[in-house]
Amino acid sequence: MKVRVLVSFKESVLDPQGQAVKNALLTLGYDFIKDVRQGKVFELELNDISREEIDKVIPEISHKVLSNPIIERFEWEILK
Amino acid sequence: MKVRVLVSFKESVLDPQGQAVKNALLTLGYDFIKDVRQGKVFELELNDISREEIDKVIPEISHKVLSNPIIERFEWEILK
Amino acid sequence: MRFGIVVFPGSNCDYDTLHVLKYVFKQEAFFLWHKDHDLKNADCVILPGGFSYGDYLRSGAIARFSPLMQEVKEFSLSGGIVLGICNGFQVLLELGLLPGAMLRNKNLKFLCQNVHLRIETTDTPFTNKGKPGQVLNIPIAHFDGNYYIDGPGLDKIKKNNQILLRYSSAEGHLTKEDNVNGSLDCIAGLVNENRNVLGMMPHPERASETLLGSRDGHIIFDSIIYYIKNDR
Amino acid sequence: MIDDSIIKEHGLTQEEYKRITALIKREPNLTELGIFSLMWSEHCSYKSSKIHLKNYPTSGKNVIQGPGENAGIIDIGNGLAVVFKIESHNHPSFIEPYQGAATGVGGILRDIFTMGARPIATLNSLRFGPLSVPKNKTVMEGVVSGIAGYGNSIGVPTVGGETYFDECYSLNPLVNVFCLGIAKKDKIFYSRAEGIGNPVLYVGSKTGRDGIHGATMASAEFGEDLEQKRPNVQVGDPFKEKLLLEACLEVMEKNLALGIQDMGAAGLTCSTTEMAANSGTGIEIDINLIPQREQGMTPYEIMLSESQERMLIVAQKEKVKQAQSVFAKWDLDAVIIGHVTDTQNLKVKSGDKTVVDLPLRAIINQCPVYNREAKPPAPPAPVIDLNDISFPENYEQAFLQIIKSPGLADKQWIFRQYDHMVQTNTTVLPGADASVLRIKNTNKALAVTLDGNSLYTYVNPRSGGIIAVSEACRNLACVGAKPVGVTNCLNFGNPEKSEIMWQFKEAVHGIAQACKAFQIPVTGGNVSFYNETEGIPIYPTAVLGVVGVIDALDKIMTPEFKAPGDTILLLGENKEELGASEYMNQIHSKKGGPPPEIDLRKEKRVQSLCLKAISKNMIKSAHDLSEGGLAQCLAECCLLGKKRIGCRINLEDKIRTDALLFGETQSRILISLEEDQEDAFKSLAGKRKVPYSIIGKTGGENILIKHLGEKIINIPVQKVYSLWKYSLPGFFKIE
Ligand SMILES: Nc1ncnc2c1ncn2[C@@H]1O[C@H](COP(=O)(O)OP(=O)(O)O)[C@@H](O)[C@H]1O
Ligand SMILES: [Mg+2]
Repeated sequence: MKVRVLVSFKESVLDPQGQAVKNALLTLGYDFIKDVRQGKVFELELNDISREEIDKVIPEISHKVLSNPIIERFEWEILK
Repeated sequence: MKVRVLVSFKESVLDPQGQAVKNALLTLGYDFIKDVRQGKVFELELNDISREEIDKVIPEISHKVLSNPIIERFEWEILK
Repeated sequence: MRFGIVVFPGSNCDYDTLHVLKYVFKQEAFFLWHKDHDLKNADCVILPGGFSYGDYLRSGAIARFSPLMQEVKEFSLSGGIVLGICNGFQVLLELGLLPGAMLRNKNLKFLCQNVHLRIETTDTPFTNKGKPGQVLNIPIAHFDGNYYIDGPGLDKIKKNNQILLRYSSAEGHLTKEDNVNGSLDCIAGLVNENRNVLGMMPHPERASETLLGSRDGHIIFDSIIYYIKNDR
Repeated sequence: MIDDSIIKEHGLTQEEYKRITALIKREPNLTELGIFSLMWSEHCSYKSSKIHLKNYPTSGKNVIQGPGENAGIIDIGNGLAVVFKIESHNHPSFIEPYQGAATGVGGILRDIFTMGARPIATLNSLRFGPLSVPKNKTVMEGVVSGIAGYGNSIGVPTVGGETYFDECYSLNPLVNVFCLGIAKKDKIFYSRAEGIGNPVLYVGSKTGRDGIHGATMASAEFGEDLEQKRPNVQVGDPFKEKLLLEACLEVMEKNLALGIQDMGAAGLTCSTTEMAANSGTGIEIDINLIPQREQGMTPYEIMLSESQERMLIVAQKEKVKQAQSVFAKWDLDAVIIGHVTDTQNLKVKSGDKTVVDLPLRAIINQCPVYNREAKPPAPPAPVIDLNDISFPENYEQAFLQIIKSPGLADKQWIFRQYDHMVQTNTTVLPGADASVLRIKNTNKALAVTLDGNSLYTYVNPRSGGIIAVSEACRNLACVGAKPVGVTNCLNFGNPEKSEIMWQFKEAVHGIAQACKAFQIPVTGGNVSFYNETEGIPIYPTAVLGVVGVIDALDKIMTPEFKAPGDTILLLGENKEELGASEYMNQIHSKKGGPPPEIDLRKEKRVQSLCLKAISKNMIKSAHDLSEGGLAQCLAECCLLGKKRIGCRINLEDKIRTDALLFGETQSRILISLEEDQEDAFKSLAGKRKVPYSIIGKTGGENILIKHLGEKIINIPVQKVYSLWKYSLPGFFKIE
């Protein structure tokens, strides 16, 4: 089983890395870029685990370990 | 228009961050974790751009700016 | 006085801190191994600088799960003196012993340099030897030292007088240039509500010997020693 | 199965292949061929450079270990030894600047701690193409952050280095990394596989398909998506290395290892064969026991992998358990992969099957040695005739242009990305002539510097070599240190070309000559050939790393002016020498010889006078003159201090003003001292037959320079400071 967790900064938190990427792209002439936000992605490969367990445990892991809730939010999906 | 680009290390490249996260999760008792790979995610907000242009320009940006093709690969999708 | 210095895998200022406490301040100082459950009767616990667990994931994020941190948490809740320096500060934030979080430095580069710090309050175990408004010269060395807290959080730490050190100019003015990492409100160090836990990004152990250019770190260590000897 | 194309892909010549078959009396299999190709590569075997490197002086009463081991070792008293070495990581840093530079740092650190020394500092010598080209900026930014990323994390301060820019490095940047460690003299470890039957331990990261050379292409079985799957670039893991460092030092401290070697270039192949060959034993390992990161790796891939952060250890049978428990404490696996034999053979098995069976002598000792043809280039390097050179219209402008050129501007943009203070030993921070590290619990300090001017070496390789050593020693003299040992990194083009070989031979002779004159042993180094792209070589770039000792902590000198009203004095003479200077390059866009002359006896007198004056507390600052000449040197003395003090200078030499300001005449040091020390100093200089001139006073808000009474330069220090300080950051602005 494979799960993907995406972690990104909350809207209210400044994302200097995303800004830097945005500026780099604008400098290169990609002027259709309106905004860039940068975050992290985790791909977790899991052994023998039920769908119910996943629903319980992935949000837990994401909240407790993979993200810092003070500045970040997360979303997740099952890949296969 | 919003596009998401995921960048991660190629399969055979060492991913020390993913390993560290994996070990941390195992230590915390999440013993169903088989492997973790960590990557980056970029969310690009775009102004007036056609679907055809996106198809051309997003792979270009991803290859040239957002990823390092020597060690990383990318995938992308349109969010809305 | 007994100083316990926590060693995580990846700590790299553990020896520096030990050296200063032992040979400059002539205190009893020893390491505490992260896998243990024993603070060895320390009067003060120090979380040193470095890259615990490589700072992979987020700075300080994995170290907070170390077995010993449960003890450190209890120690602090019972009023024990805890000092987190640099990576140690980041661990304290991740652990929730201090409010807020660290973002990447505003210039997106690691920064190692001397900075000026203004003492904002002397009403703590860590600054009682200083004067309010006094400017210290202490180096920083970090990638993620751009302090962040939300609006209500900031109001609260201000109201409680928790901000201990701010990045400033040599004259004690708060300017954008002197706030090298972009920290909110120029915050370089803050204490918890109980004032017994300090997190600071600058390295006082690197500024405790004349040979190394500054002795201003003495204020921090002298204050702790004085506090533990007398105030408690 | 081994045909001509496979031999060629492995970088071996037909003759070399024949030699192999003669030595082992059969055809090698593919894995064995891979092993030979690695061990007989220029990088591992030094087959083209060996006969010239023999000219280096390598012995001396304090030499504990000269060239040949992982690093050189010098006794510095107090029961302590310094262990140091320099390495190149040029090619990887061009392909992937961040990881290339990072793994370069990781590699040199392992070379040091594998000998039982705790690394206390690294330095780096960097060469890039001009920053006006975006690609060069990207490379530089990646390299600097890669060095920072690795060094900062592992907690070894990056305390200095040098950075130059030239067209010739655009497609071939250089990244040379130096590391210095301290060991107890009686706790030094070597690369040895001793005691028949003793187990061989593998520690650290798992083996992946990292950095397996283009050689893999030789085999059809790998399929065509090779590039996709098997990148040549290794990713560094400084966290893992930090654990390895602490664990290995603990194992050695507890005497749980007999021999130890890092797996650097040529990975398992190099470590197994060298350890056994050094001890005259043999070694047998089982490929199936090697921890592997990927599935389905072949013995070929495993033996040739350059995965980072791995060590090989030979331990006594009865101590293995204890050693393993130390590694476990640091969350590292240490697995037994084989044992020491008495066969003088390398045997690699895959379970019951033998996949490699080679005599060590053939691999290590019988590699061919070449005496390649060396001929001066035709036409020779250009020479500048000063009669053709006009004077600048405006000296102030010329001065400022030189000051803000990236090579001479402030390098804080670089070194503030490096943690240069961790370990709390750095007493003279980057920015001075040499960096100084106190040795805790002693009254001593160490000074280190890297130096090498490749334009000098290009126009005259021998002078370039001599000057590089001299300048490095002069840098040490300026902080109050006596040189004790030398390491060097020789970056050259293709040695199969006679003019490159000539440059190499000449430079090595120059370095050897100077080291003999200064009586300092060369304890090791690194040769990096084939630094060319599309047939165009880099300038021959010899980087010298010199380590010095300061005997008392209160005798450490720094370059900046300390107070207004002090006397400024110039040691040495000013000559009309502008060849190969930064001035010719920046202002006249000319690169040509001759380089400045150098007289080693004079040079030594100047240095020893400087040292003497420091030890007698006579002087308050000392700074050597190098690129940019007197004007640059004066400016640095004004700018480097926190106080930024100006100066008023009167020059009386009857030579060209441009040569006086910007000429790079050797054997000169600028010092400042209090007026009441002047007489004492003069008599000391007189006794030691060192020419000097009193050229002015410190103080004021300006840098004011007069020549024969005429005002040439008069600029506020603050203005010079801004240009010098913000030049490099200006290239890398983020909005
Ligand atoms: N790549 C680098 N890393 C760290 N420090 C550097 C680097 N390049 C230059 N520096 C520092 O900047 C200062 C000036 O460099 P340089 O002009 O090469 O000195 P010098 O003329 O004495 O050889 C030196 O103190 C050096 O340590
Ligand atoms: Mg110099």
